[in-house]
Amino acid sequence: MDRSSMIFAMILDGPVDPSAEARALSSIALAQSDLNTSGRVGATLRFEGIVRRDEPTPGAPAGETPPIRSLSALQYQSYDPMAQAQLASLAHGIAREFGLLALTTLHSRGRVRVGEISFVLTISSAHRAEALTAMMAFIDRMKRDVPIWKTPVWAD
Amino acid sequence: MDRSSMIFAMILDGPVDPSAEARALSSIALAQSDLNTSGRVGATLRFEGIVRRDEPTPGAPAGETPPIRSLSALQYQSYDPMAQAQLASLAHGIAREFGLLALTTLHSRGRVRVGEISFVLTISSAHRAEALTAMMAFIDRMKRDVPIWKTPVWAD
Amino acid sequence: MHLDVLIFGSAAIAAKADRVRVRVGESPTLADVARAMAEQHPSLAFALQSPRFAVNQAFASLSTPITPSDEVALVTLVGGG
Amino acid sequence: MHLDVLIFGSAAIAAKADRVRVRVGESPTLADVARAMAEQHPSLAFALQSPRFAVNQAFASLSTPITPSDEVALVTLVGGG
Repeated sequence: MDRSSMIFAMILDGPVDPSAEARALSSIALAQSDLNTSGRVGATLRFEGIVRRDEPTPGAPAGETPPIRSLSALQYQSYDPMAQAQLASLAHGIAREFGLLALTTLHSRGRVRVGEISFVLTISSAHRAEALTAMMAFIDRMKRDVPIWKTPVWAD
Repeated sequence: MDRSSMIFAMILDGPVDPSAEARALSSIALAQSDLNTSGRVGATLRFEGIVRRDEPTPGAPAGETPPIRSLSALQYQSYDPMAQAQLASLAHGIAREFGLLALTTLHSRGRVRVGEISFVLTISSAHRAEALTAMMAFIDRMKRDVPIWKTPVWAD
Repeated sequence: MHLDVLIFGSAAIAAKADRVRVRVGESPTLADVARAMAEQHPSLAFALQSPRFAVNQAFASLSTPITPSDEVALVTLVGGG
Repeated sequence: MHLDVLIFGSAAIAAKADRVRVRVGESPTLADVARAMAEQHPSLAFALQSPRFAVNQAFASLSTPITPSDEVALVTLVGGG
């Protein structure tokens, strides 16, 4: 059995819309298609993180519900090239740890408007259990270890 | 805030390929598009269950590794209309329990070949945590409470 | 009375049929039906160790009384969906 | 010696800058840098309570020695990615 897995991780400018995603993943499109027809994949899981309109305003006193304020966008700042290297390292580490067949992830840099996608994570595995646990582990560790910050751009 | 959620659950004949999915979901396509541009969705999660080629053969003595045998397809049998009712009831229950914005699920009936999709579950929610836990709960309960059986069609 | 019980999946494969007929006393419960199935159809014993039934398309407990007009199905999900 | 430390996110907003200059003794460690930042830039105190640094684009522990040519960044992920 082929023990290799297909990994792709990239930080790109602007939202992760379908055309940006297709462009970013064009170099692995053939390998993806081969994997999908191989009979080895039993589960694929895809997560999209989308910019929401309503965010609690920061700085509310502890214990009080912060007032809701409307966003027009989030501004993502990444510390490069460390962020890219950490994202790739995380992708390889998670794929190895959970025995995944494929893991691709794209994260935005710069401005992403409300309703647009800022993060995509797709996992393929033999069974569903490892896809789900790997996805949760990836997102938790990304928020801890990949130096990307978001700043609200308020609507008002 | 609108507390309603968009729910769709259906058992359909054959694989859940893109055209079958588009046909099944045509009645909610507009509502889906409205939801996606509403600014309320922060996370979408999509699971696809795919028929794998290699399955352990049933009936191996306990403690022994069963030999691997190749499938050409799985044959799904559903107890209708109970299966459809249970699937819909599960979809509504999970959406309510986890406060989801949308849940759509499609499950195959009949023959699904290796590499084809037999099950799709898509969840939209405000935050990622509830999408992930709702997805795990849905799949666990579906396997317990929705009367659908799969029978291997061996390749040899 | 006699009762046809619908069977599925590995139970249907084992019995080479999509239903089996069982002979039970008058006014049986589902527990009586399960016992009669295991005795009269030994090939189904594996699916009757902790059986789950549906009556008229809804899950039902083993204490449920059964009449001849009920649709009874053995829905033990051996191996899952 | 003097050192420029890169800052991001809410730290950058608080300081109204993308880096701050700190004055530290000779042969400092990251712990010394963190202490000097909190003293000399009180607006960053919130990001220095359990600070996390990168040195030359890699996470580094507080005991790491720093030279003037190192690229030092405060990467406490306040609020997450």
